[in-house]
Amino acid sequence: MSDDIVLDVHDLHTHFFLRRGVVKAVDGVSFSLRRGEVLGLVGESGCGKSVTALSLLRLLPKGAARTVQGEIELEGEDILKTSDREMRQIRGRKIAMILQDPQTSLNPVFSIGNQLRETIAKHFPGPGGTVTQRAIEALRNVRLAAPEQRMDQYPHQLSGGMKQRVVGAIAISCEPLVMIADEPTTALDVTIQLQYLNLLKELQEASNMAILFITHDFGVVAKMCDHVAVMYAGRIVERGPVRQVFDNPTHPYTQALIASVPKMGDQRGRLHTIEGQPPEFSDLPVGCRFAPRCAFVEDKCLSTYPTDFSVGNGHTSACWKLEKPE
Amino acid sequence: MRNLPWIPLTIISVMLFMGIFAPFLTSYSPIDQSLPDKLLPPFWEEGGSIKHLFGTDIFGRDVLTRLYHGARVSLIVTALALLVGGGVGLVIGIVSGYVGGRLDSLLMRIVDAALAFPTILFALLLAVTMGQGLRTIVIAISLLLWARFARVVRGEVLAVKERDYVALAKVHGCSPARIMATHILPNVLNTFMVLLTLHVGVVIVAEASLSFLGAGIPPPTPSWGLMVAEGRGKISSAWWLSLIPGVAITLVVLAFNLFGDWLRDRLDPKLRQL
Amino acid sequence: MTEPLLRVENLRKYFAHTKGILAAKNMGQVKAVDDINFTIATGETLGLVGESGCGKTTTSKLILHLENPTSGKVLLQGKPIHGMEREALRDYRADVQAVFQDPWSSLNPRMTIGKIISESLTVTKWGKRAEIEERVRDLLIEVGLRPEHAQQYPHEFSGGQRQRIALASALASKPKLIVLDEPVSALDVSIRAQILNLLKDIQERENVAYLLIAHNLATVRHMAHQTAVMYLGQIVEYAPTKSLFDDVQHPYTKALFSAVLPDHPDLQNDEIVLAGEVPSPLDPPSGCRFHTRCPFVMPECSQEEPPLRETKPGHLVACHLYPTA
Amino acid sequence: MRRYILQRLWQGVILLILVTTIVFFLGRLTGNPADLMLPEDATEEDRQALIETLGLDAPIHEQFIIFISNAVRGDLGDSHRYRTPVVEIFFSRLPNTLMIVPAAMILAILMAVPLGILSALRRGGLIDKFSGTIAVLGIATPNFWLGMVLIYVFSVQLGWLPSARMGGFEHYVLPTITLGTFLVAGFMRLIRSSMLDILDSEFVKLARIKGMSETTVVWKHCLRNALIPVLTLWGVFMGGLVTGAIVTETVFAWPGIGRLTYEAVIFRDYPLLQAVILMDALLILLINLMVDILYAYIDPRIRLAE
Amino acid sequence: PASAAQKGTLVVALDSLGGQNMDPILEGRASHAHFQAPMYDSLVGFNFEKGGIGPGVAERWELAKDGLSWTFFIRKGQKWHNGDPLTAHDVKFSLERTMSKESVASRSAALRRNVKNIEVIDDHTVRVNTNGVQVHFPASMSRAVFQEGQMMPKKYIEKVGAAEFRKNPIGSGPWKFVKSVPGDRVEYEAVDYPHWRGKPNFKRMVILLVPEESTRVAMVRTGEAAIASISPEAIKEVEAAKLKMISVPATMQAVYYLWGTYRPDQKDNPVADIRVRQALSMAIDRQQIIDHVMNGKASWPMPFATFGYSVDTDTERWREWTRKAFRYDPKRAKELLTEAGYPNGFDLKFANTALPGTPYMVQIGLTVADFWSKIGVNIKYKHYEWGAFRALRRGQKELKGAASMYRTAGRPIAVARYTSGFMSKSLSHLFGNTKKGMNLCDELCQSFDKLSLEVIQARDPDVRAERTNRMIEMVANSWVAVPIIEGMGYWAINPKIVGAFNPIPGRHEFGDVFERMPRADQKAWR
Ligand SMILES: Nc1ncnc2c1ncn2[C@@H]1O[C@H](COP(=O)(O)OP(=O)(O)OP(=O)(O)O)[C@@H](O)[C@H]1O
Ligand SMILES: Nc1ncnc2c1ncn2[C@@H]1O[C@H](COP(=O)(O)OP(=O)(O)OP(=O)(O)O)[C@@H](O)[C@H]1O
Ligand SMILES: [Mg+2]
Ligand SMILES: [Mg+2]
Repeated sequence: MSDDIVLDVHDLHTHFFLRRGVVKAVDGVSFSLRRGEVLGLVGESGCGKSVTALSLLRLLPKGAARTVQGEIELEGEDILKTSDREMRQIRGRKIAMILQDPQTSLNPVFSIGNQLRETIAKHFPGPGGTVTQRAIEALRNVRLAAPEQRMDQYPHQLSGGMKQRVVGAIAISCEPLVMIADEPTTALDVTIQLQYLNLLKELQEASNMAILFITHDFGVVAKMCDHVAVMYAGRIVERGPVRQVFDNPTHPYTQALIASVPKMGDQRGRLHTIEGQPPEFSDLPVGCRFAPRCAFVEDKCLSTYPTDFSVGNGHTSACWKLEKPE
Repeated sequence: MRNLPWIPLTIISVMLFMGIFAPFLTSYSPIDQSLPDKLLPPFWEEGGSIKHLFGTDIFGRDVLTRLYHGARVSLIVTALALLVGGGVGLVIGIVSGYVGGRLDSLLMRIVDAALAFPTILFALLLAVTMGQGLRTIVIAISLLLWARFARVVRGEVLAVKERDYVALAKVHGCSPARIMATHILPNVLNTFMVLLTLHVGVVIVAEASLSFLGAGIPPPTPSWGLMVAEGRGKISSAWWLSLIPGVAITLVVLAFNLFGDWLRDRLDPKLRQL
Repeated sequence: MTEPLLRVENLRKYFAHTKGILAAKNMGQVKAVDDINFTIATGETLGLVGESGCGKTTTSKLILHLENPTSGKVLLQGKPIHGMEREALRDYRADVQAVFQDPWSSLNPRMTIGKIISESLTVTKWGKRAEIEERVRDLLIEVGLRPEHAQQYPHEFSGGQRQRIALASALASKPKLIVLDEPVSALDVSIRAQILNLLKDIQERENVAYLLIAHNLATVRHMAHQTAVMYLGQIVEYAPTKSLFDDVQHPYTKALFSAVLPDHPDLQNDEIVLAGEVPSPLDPPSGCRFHTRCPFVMPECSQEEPPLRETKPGHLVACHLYPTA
Repeated sequence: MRRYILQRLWQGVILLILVTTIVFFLGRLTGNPADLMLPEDATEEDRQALIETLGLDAPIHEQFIIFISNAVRGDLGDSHRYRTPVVEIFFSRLPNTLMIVPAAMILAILMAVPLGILSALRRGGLIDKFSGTIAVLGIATPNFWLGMVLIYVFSVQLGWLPSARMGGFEHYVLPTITLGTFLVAGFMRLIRSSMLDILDSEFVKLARIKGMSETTVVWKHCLRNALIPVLTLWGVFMGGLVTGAIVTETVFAWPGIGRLTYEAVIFRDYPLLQAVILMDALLILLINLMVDILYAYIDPRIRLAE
Repeated sequence: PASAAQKGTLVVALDSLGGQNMDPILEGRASHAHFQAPMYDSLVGFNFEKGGIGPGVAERWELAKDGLSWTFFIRKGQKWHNGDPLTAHDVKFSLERTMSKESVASRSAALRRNVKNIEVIDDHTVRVNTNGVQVHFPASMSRAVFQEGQMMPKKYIEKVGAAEFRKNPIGSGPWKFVKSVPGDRVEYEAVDYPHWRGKPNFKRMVILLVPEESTRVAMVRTGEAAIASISPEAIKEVEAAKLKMISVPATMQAVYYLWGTYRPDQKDNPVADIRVRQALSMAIDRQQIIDHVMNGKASWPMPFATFGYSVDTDTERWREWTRKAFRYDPKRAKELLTEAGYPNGFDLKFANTALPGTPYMVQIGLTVADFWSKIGVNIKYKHYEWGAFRALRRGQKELKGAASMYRTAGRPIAVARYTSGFMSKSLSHLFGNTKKGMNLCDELCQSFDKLSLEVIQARDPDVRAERTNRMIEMVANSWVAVPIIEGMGYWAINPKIVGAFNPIPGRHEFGDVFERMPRADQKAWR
């Protein structure tokens, strides 16, 4: 089973070194991704999801951020140790990424064909015709009508959903092992989102690629993911198979989060809420980061960060509550 | 405090100090001549003396004294031109951007014309029509500035106007005038301030260019631009006449630019494109 | 029938789509809102849902008197609001307030919270300074903030807090109706719940009506008494919320509902994946506007525009599939 | 696209009319050219005679109508001073200016683009500081003074380059540098800042994610986008360029249109002034139009708009 | 000998080329003496040694017994650049062309007034009948005075027309026109035959317009130009650069005027008091201006508009007089002010201007202003652009009771300056005017009018001299137009290109000496 692991992230720490202090945006994140697995990464805004993703690609803002600790093993090789050159070969080819906003992630001054071809030409160099064929194929894969004509169009001539599919086509065109999707549908309409998610799922199943799916929408997780990791203030607090986490959330944060989502079924009760604010990254509590907002807080929570406790079946949770009395 | 840009602030304060206290800093007059003392070099050069630290000009006037007083004139020109040009630009930019429609189109066409048109020619025409003097220069340079300000401010207003708080202000019942005054104006002031600081250099150099073309501050009143223009023919024999005010200009422009950059970073990093 | 609080009658808003600066050439019209009707009763919430760009915000702007309608009327307690005198408009401003989507742009960063909240009171000369300050205090407490916050500036607050401030400023003039244009879409899941709860509390306390515009059907389900579904500038289905959610009728509404992702992996929707893109409002399809994407399309759909018809008591649908009740 | 150009042209015509009218009337406020042409001891009689010869005795609005109706027919009159058709004079001078202005622009672009880009890439680094200093010097140094220092150093002291006038290649060096400096400064600042924005943009991130090399990212994805604001602010540069041309041409005794314009003002040569300003405006218009076309070429959002 | 052959190009850099018009009747400014003089001869020429007039196209001239006509005897063997001979017909043609309505030459109107008609007696004799006695008529035919004597080719112009002549002008001077690029340069080629003015030593000549002084100096330093006009300010640079400096003596006089002192509304203006006016003169340390502003290259002035070479004036007397009258005596000046009732000074408007090419006038003005403030006068200094100043002078509204600076070019006949400055009908009418019915011409003004007419018409040289000196005295004692210094024309010369030569005293421009300039290899500077 473990042979199947394509991406193994271990104890990743990525910090921002800012004038006002060190922002520990990712502070000890570990997870692994198997071939064909879709892992959802959920959490509140600003908890470090995107920074985790960018750390995997080594595309953190230069100067400000650095991965200070940890290993990222892609097919068993630590990509934090590879050269920039090799890293460029990995990007796009082995790890691809879809960004959140289709409006801004395509370069407005080049045709989409141009942008698609350059990726393919980079990773599968070949005669122009072949590259173009492949590009058209990629557009066709994402169900874009009349792909030949689309090649010469510019981003502003496409709708949001079409653009997002182009971005998807770019990501998939090089048949990557791992795809990171950073909230790829937040900017889309629900109906278009559904189209897109179905498409992604289909493509994923067909190519058996692994996806790290970043979102804060539990619906999306439920639809897309096999496993889910819940992140809070730079750390993963709970992780496990989707069903298990949904049915039986063990971390108080996860519980609260799931409870606070309005449901389609019930009507007009009061919603569950989490009081308070997430902590400031530059001023993190020593103990459990959720402790100040937690309904079940104990003394221990305030002094020591909990270790991961297994709840079985690969389901773990970082909460002292789960510590078995010795 | 720690993050204040000390170097630019120091230079700017020195200039302000020189300008404000010019008469008390020196026992010489900036315009009274002393022909026998003409063209003394600065004190560190052979023939120079500490009586005239930066030497004397062709009329035997103390260069340092003129530098002090020139700071004052340059300050006044800069302040007035920025006030008038900037003020007009600010108002037009706000009104044009907020009101929009045909008025906006019209105003922006005029701005385009003013931007593309060599204002220096109007400055010359003005100097020729109204005579040289502070007033002419201020008007001329304001003509140069207003359009730039108007354009940038308008761009900013277009963005600010789309913010929800402007719509909400209408919902709250504010009149357009009130919205412009309390919601738009304060929110474009950052941009405006940054523009102001960055244009100090433009004004000082424009004033110098006008002096060169014979339409600047009329002598004997010293201004830094005029001092450079007057000394330009003596680069080889009396370099201090143009170099010293030239360096002063550069320092001040540098200081204002650094300060402006700092202000921009502080106030609105999105303003980089100025 | 008693007059509802707000009535919208045959409201239309067409935006001239122009190109050019001096010699503007009309390139057609965006029919952002095209003949819509609905009412809102005192103390009740109308939910307005629909795809992006279908005209929800435009409708809200028309109601807020931020845009003038191309035709049709908006009536508050029976009085048409467009073409009012200044005086009347001022009263109207006090009666109808709004909270918008983006908490980051809805507060003027250069004004203190106190100023922001009291603005509508100040411009209408609602009372003496001390009275206004007193009211601001009360409002801050009402939305769950502290009176000291009045002295602070918006940048010191989080998104959720800002939305509370926005709500306080909307409440200041004791409005009868608050337009909520996606008030929680920009907020985190956990904060969202707080605001929704607060909105409900306030409605109960103040008997204020809401026009709640949202993408999120669950939110509408949670909040609204009535729900209207919009597609390309028109209302395609309009019903009491419960009736709508229990018995979705219009194909577009169905598609919309099916696109809502269930919260649990075991739950499955009968997904109706719509084909194609949203048509351009510049050039809407003839007949039923949804016919280009409709899975149940019939020949007459492209010919004839279906009227809104009551299929059940209070449940209106515009679709040829439902000829009569 | 065609619409866009037509629209630009139409705006240009309005601008021309505006400018011409202003210049016509403002020009007449500046005093009578007869006063300048007559010798010191001329009598009032001489003066009247000359005014008649110059056609300046008619009421000003009549003069304006005559001017406009002639101008429409392409006749802009004879220079008071040179007694030759102003159009002829203008076109005899134009090529001279057209030799340094583009040279200055090319110099500016050649220097500003790499420096601006490099300093954005290595923000806060050595190149950034260096080019920042150059930019401030470029902004803070009056053109004329720079020109004179250059002459003093490179022709008088070092004897490497001629000090003035037109001639072979070596004659272009100093004027081009003088004129180009402020452009370099302006462009550089602008490119740097727009590069900084673009480097932060999502599409650059995406390009990197795709595994594109830094070279492709910078020179393909960034550069074109970075040029857009430069072109948007072109108008600001044009105004400065004409000022620069007047000063530079004066310093280097360069018989171009900048200097011609200046003289037309100083000598109250109305026909020349009117013509030159009209032509200057036309020229600026054409250049701006070219820039607009270039802009459209670079930015498909404009090119492909109806 | 080989050394006498014409070679090389003489490049001259000037600050101004005026209208750069090659047609003599279309140029009204002094700069014609730079660029027309090389190719056109004048009916009357120069006295190269002393300054003033001398033989030109006409070898000699004489006044008729009745004083009503002048006969000119034309030098034989002169020819136009196209080979046609220059005859009396050309002289008549030229004068008539200059008098035509089309002409804007500076004194064309005066010529029209003064000349009745012109007769060709034979090919080499021409007679000009004048309206009344015009004793100074021949002088006005010399470039030493005005430009109206320039000779134009009758046959050529009649054949090709004026337009073509303007494009391709020919003259009879030692330089042939090659090309004129407006605003840039005029090019010439030397004639290859002996010319009475001299045969040029250079093959070609280019006169350049280089507006910026330091650029001109730089060009001479690098050898890009052989000669450049400069202002006294640049003298130090030129000397430091080991260039040759030529100063042409007595080319101009810097003067200040006090305007409208006769007007009733200026009665209470301090400058209406002659003591105040004298005090103003005494406050000026002329020697300092000469030494420091003019860098020693200027001299003590003679009375208003007179020079060492002026005709009909008692040079010795006036030299002596000015030594004393123009002395620097601030103490006495203060006393005079006190006597006049202004012990604490007064406000005085001072309008300064600089003709193109005379930037040092600004400096002189500033220095004068400074001296005046030193005796307590509160100077309101204002600088005017030249064109604006001239307009100002016409209306005189802003100038009443104010001082202004002025520069008069050196000319041998002083009377013209006096009449244009003081006659009641003149533009400046410093003593009063009779225009528009306002009779503001008091005794002084009337006696001046009378005297100046006598000067113009007196045929007896002694009478003329006596009247002239009385006129000078009248103006000098009024302290209304007061000389400050006598200035020079300044030129920087690259001694590696041009050899030693002498300029014409009083004639700043070199148009009449280019042909006399040797190459450096022909005659070295000492
Ligand atoms: N360029 C940066 N400079 C400074 N701090 C940053 C930067 N980018 C991110 N951070 C900080 O790192 C933290 C994590 O940010 P990240 O973008 O990973 O959040 P996220 O979980 O992706 O949120 P969202 O759901 O809003 O996308 C944030 O608190 C933010 O303040
Ligand atoms: N001022 C305007 N000028 C022209 N067209 C407009 C204007 N405002 C809105 N529109 C157009 O009207 C249509 C409806 O826009 P509206 O903002 O009402 O949609 P919405 O339903 O609120 O969308 P979203 O869910 O994205 O907020 C859109 O096609 C939009 O482009
Ligand atoms: Mg993110
Ligand atoms: Mg909306």
